[in-house]
Amino acid sequence: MPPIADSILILLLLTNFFILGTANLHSAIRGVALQGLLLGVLPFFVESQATVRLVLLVIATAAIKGVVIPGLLMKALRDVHIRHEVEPYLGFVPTLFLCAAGTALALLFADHLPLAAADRTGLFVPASLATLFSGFLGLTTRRKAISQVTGYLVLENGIYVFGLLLYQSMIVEVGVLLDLLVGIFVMGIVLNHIQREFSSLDTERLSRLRE
Amino acid sequence: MAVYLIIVPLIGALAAFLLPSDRPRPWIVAIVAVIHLALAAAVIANGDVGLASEWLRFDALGRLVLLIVSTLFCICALYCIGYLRLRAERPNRIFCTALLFFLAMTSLVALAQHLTILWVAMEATTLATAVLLYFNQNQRSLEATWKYLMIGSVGIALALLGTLFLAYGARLGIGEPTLLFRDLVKGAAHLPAPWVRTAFVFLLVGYGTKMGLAPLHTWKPDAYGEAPGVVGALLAGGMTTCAFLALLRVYRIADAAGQGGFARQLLVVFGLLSMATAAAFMVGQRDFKRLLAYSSVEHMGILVLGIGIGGAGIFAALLHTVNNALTKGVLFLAAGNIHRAFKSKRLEDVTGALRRLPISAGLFLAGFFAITGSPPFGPFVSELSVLTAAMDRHRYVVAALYLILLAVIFIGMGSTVLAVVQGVPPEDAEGRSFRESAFKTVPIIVSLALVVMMGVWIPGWILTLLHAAARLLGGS
Amino acid sequence: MSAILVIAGVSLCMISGLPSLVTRRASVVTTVLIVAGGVTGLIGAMLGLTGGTAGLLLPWHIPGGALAIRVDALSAFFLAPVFLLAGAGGLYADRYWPAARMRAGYVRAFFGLMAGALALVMCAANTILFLAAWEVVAVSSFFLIATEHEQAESRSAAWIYITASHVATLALFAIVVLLHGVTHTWAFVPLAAGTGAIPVGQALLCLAFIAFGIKAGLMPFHIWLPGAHAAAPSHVSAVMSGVGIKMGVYGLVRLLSLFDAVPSAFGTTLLLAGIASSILGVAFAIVQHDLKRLLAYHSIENIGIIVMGLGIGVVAQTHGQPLLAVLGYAGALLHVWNHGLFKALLFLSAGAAIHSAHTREIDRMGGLARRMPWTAAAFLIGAVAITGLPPLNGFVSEWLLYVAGFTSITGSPHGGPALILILVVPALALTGALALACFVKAFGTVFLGAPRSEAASDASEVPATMRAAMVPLVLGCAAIGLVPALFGPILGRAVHGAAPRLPMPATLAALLQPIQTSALVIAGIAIAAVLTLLAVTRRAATALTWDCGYAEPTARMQYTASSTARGVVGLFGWAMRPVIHAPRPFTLFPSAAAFESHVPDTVLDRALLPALRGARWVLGFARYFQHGRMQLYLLYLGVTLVALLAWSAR
Amino acid sequence: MTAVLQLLLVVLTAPLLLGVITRTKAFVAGRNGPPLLQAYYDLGKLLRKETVLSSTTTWVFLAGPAVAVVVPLLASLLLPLAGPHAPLAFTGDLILFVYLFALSRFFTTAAALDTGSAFEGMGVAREITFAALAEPALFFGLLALARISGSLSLSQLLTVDGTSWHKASAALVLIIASWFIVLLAENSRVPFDDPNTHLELTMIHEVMVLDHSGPAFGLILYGSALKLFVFSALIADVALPRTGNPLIDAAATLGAVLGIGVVIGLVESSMARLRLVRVPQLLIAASLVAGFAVVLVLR
Repeated sequence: MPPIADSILILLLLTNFFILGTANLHSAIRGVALQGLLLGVLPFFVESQATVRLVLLVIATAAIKGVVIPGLLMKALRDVHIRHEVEPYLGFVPTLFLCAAGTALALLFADHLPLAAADRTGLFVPASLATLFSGFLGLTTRRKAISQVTGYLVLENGIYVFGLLLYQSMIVEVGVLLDLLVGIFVMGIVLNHIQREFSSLDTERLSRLRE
Repeated sequence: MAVYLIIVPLIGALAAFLLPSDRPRPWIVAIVAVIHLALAAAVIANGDVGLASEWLRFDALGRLVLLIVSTLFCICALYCIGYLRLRAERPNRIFCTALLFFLAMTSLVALAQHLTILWVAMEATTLATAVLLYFNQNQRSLEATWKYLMIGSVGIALALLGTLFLAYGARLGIGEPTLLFRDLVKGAAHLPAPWVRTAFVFLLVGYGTKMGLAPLHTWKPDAYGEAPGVVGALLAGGMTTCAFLALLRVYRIADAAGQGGFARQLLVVFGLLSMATAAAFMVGQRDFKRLLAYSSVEHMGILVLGIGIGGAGIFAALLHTVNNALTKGVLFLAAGNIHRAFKSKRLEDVTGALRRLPISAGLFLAGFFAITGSPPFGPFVSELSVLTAAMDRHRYVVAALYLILLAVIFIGMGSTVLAVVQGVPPEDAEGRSFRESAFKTVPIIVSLALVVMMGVWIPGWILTLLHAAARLLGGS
Repeated sequence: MSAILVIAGVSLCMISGLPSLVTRRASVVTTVLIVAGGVTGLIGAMLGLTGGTAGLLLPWHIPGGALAIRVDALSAFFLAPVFLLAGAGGLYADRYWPAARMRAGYVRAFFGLMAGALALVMCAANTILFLAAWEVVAVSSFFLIATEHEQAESRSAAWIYITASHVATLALFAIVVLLHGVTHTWAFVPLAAGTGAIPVGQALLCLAFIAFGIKAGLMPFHIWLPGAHAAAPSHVSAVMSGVGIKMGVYGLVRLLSLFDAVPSAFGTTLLLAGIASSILGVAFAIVQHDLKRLLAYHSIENIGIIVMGLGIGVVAQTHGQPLLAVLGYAGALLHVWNHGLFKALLFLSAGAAIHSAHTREIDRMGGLARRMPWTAAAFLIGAVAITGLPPLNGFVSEWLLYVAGFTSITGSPHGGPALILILVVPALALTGALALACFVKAFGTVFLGAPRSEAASDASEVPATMRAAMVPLVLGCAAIGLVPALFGPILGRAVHGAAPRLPMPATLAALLQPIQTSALVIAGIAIAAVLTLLAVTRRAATALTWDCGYAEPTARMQYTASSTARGVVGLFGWAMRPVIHAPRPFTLFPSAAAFESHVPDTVLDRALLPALRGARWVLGFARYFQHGRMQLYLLYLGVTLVALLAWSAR
Repeated sequence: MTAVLQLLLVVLTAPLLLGVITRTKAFVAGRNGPPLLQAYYDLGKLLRKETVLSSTTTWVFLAGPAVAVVVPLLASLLLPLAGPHAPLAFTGDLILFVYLFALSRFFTTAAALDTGSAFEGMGVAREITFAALAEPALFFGLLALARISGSLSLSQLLTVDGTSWHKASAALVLIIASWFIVLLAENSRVPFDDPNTHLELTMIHEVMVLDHSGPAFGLILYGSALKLFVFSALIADVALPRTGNPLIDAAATLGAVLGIGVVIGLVESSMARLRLVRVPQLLIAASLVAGFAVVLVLR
């Protein structure tokens, strides 16, 4: 496990903080795009010999996670004329604290999971769990539908990180990509409808069904 | 031959999508459903194991789920003919296509022996149902769809991570990261415990969200409340059953890996918690479709409780899966009729349904008595069996809680259901247009008849199928 | 043979309603079917009582289930009244609820179903079959109570009924499963010696007290009973009250018969509960304005008497006084028959009165004896019987219990534990006196005096079939009352079935012989005297009632039922809290005003319903957890995940 | 033989008791009241009078008087008035004894309600309420006696011999006291009711028979006389020792009964009617006294 991978993972964690910390939807989406690119290049440093599959995977991941989906979100943001503040339920500082705590917990929890010799030095498991957690934070503390989508993306990235540990079994990234594609694709459609019906993406409007 | 179970619906979906006019589409759905049921019957009859491949083949569990889903879908499809005729003002292209796609994917779930395929199929059902939920295309249904989609996707993502954990555990224990059900079970002994436990937690939360176990059920009342009755039936009887199947597969692996005790603990907790939550929300529930949603939560709870009790509980849970699906069919379809006739699903507007639509309301009432475990209906047998299993395993506290919760749920559900069906209907001309045509009632009656059959005379082959499935899960 | 006849009767009853469901014209078919079913079953039961035990086993394809029928003395004893009342009720319904009336088919169908299932409960040898039949009875009775669900009153009655009954059913679930746990079979088999002493046995007994107590309408589980019996059609009330609540008694007796020794404490509990419900039941009955509610409360009283008898049996058996135990069981079981007969008779005749007077309000009837003499006579016989007066059947069973009470004081040693049984004597005395008060009031206000409403003065005698349905019941009351010794052997067998470990009681017939003699003497002389006096005064002149100088008495001046009951209400103020709406005249010439008073059921209206409302209010807080925001829902997901991960890492 | 003797005793001498009571009251009041046999004259006169029936009434109205006469006669057969054994004696006859009077109460009250008169309804209400309170007292007494004699038949129960007087004299005295109160209540004497008042509103028994006339009314008078006699005889039986010789015993019974009549007369002339609200208290007191007797014998 080359150290570069680890440093990329560190960067990944930092982007988590950035995405949760920024007050602006644009920069949040940019953060997601950055994460996508990081994940895109990550396989190079996991696998030593470059195969066609590797290249394809890198290109696909980088393109989808780093370009296509953020682009879609940007477009959605442009179409809907809403203020670009994130408007969280929970303030930024507490969110960041929670994120830090989550990361720490992830490190702790990862310790009791046995690893293969090859991966033992890596940060993969904790990074994956931490990213998952910050994805959850994004989903639960943000008001706008779009920022929830970004939260979901972060969560997916976390899963993807772990997926790389199972590079051998093709099935993994297929799963991830499929999930992302359909998930975000459908969400895009629904966002579109929401925009049409409610002329807003504020989920406050989306809490009429209740006891 | 088994592969046609997937291909036929897909072709049907394509046809439905390409067909220009709305009228004949419901018929396509119905025809495909009937063919599918026939195929399923054939598969189950001659014990066809499916493809040669290790990835797609039928075991007893798969056959059981296939049977449930195919039957329920056939009933719903026939009902759809009447329903979509009633809702002729809406375009039904997407709806019908999604229905058939849903059928294909559920069959795939039943067939899958590889955890990733299983997962992909579940994901696909999520999407199909999301489309179905949005049939009414109003703000409320949109909100419901949005919530369903978000929560469902998060859940399914967690399930994926859990699957990956299992694969990694396999890589450590067995040497290669297989996700083949058979290999995992065979090599389960070597799987490292922490990975199995963590994976089980993720998969439980993931598929539990799809099942709608409390506190992961939050999408259910909204979705069931806003969806057409027929979609509710398919969700409550079909999709949840598939999710339960996925959970069972995972449980089997955990059990084989020596984590059975841990898994059963979690399942018992989830089961009782779901029943308790359902009870709390049923008491004083003013919306009879949301009521059914909570009833579904309750019965998912009973299912996992049965598994969590283990032993004879597994058989009981599987039996209850069948009964629950069929009874939910009755309840949701009848509720759909009442909803359509009164143009409302709140108690404020809906009373005296027995007077306005005797058949549907009567069926609704019968469904209520069935689902709360009165003979001569199927759930009576299965709910009693769950209790028996609990007592045999000396889980007296669990048994006591189970009984008390059943009592509370009966009270809560009954007060709402009776308020709907009894009394004098409000005097308004609106909704009088609704007619209880054959298509809108006969399928429900058939479904009820099946429920009665399950309570009075369970056919031998179903019993053998159930026993085989239970044995597969290490039950008796 | 008997089993086959019984099962034939059951099936006939169950299917009897189907023709009426199909077409209105098939009402006669239904009647014929159910009467046939009743007769067949009755013959079967009688064979079972005189002959030996018979069984029947058919397969039933559900786990643990089997269609196992077993007609032993005990079952047969309980079956006989079921079939008798089923037939009588079916005949009565033919004109009481004619095809023209609303939901006729519905009523006939569920009535048949209920009666058949009821019989099935009494002869099921497989616990799951027992449970299933039990629940079928419960649900079909619910539909019958809710027949007129357009009225809020019967809606709530049906609702309370089905709720209570479902609680009972769940307790029964537990009983059945526990039984399976200790016997490892789904059949009723005797429990291992000493089961009564171990926790499982005690749990069984507690659950039995709840489940069967609720079904039997024992205080304080009686809450469902008055409303239900008032709301249901009269022939249904007759069956529900005459034999329906006996389901609970049967279950209790059957379960007790499986134990080798029941803890004495349980017997004492039964005794005290029985005393409470007999006294309070009749006390509440006295203050009712609704004829059917009144009768319903009397069911509570009589169940109390029966349970008292069972209590005597259990206590005496545990303290080794077989004679006393036999007396207790015999009294209880005979009272099961008697109550079935006279309560059904009362409900049918009351139904006839209600049918012609178009009201259930006692204070709006009156003077019906002149207009419907046969019904009046039937009701009078029922009233004398239920009051436990010689020479009718009620006296015989109560006499047995009295004798038991007295035997306990003469027979038991100094400070013997069985001395608690002497409580039976004052309890029965008070109950009997109050019951007399109640039925004098009821009979007097409904049938005697002057009509209190237009409808009552226009009332006319009911059709012949309805009267015919009462005949067998009258005959039954008279037979058991006048020649009780005849029934001694049957009773003995039943007692043996109920308490197999007691010596087969042979003395009952001998014991009852003198009662028989004196009953015949009393009946003969009294009837002779009345007839002579009637003959003497045949030509008597008639005039207005002498009202102490007031020459123009009107019907409104008569003493009302509630004022007749006032004295007793005063005595029971500690248990009953009457609600009185009295006008307060404040002007010199007060305008027209109305006085109204009623007594709510203390347990239901003052304790249970408020408690339920409170529980509902508390549960209301759960709503905040489902308050619409998806972020919160996702939070639940995350929290669950983290919590479970923490658990898994342990 | 004894049966006939006993029956004659009851049938013939019952009205005499009424005479004794009125004479006693007259004596105490210093008047020389009606002749001793006045009751017989009244009966004779009433039997000759014609009957007038209320137009609302049915056969129940006449069943009342008939039963009211038959019942005390039958009940008297259960008591050992002449000789050690009653004509009709069996285990548990004591219950029959009490319930016979319940039977008569049922029909007399029903007959009263048959007229539809407010006053008679009032009387019924009182009668049934007070009877409900008197019954337990009677049964407590019987319980105590059963414990003492160890038997369930009035014949042994009531023939209390010296030894048991020696054993349980206190209990027996209590029983007699409580039963005397019951007797006054059951036969509607002072202090519960005043048989010769004329304020309908205050009466219990008399107000129930306002509408009866002629032979029926005669039967009612005779019936109440019989009832009074039987109750007195019951108490007398407890008090008296038995010789076994029918004639002597019969004479003794008659003497004791007439003695009780004198006591009743004294009570009636020494105290006034209680207010109705006080009546239940007195009856409950009677029950408590008898209950205490039970406690004594169980001790």
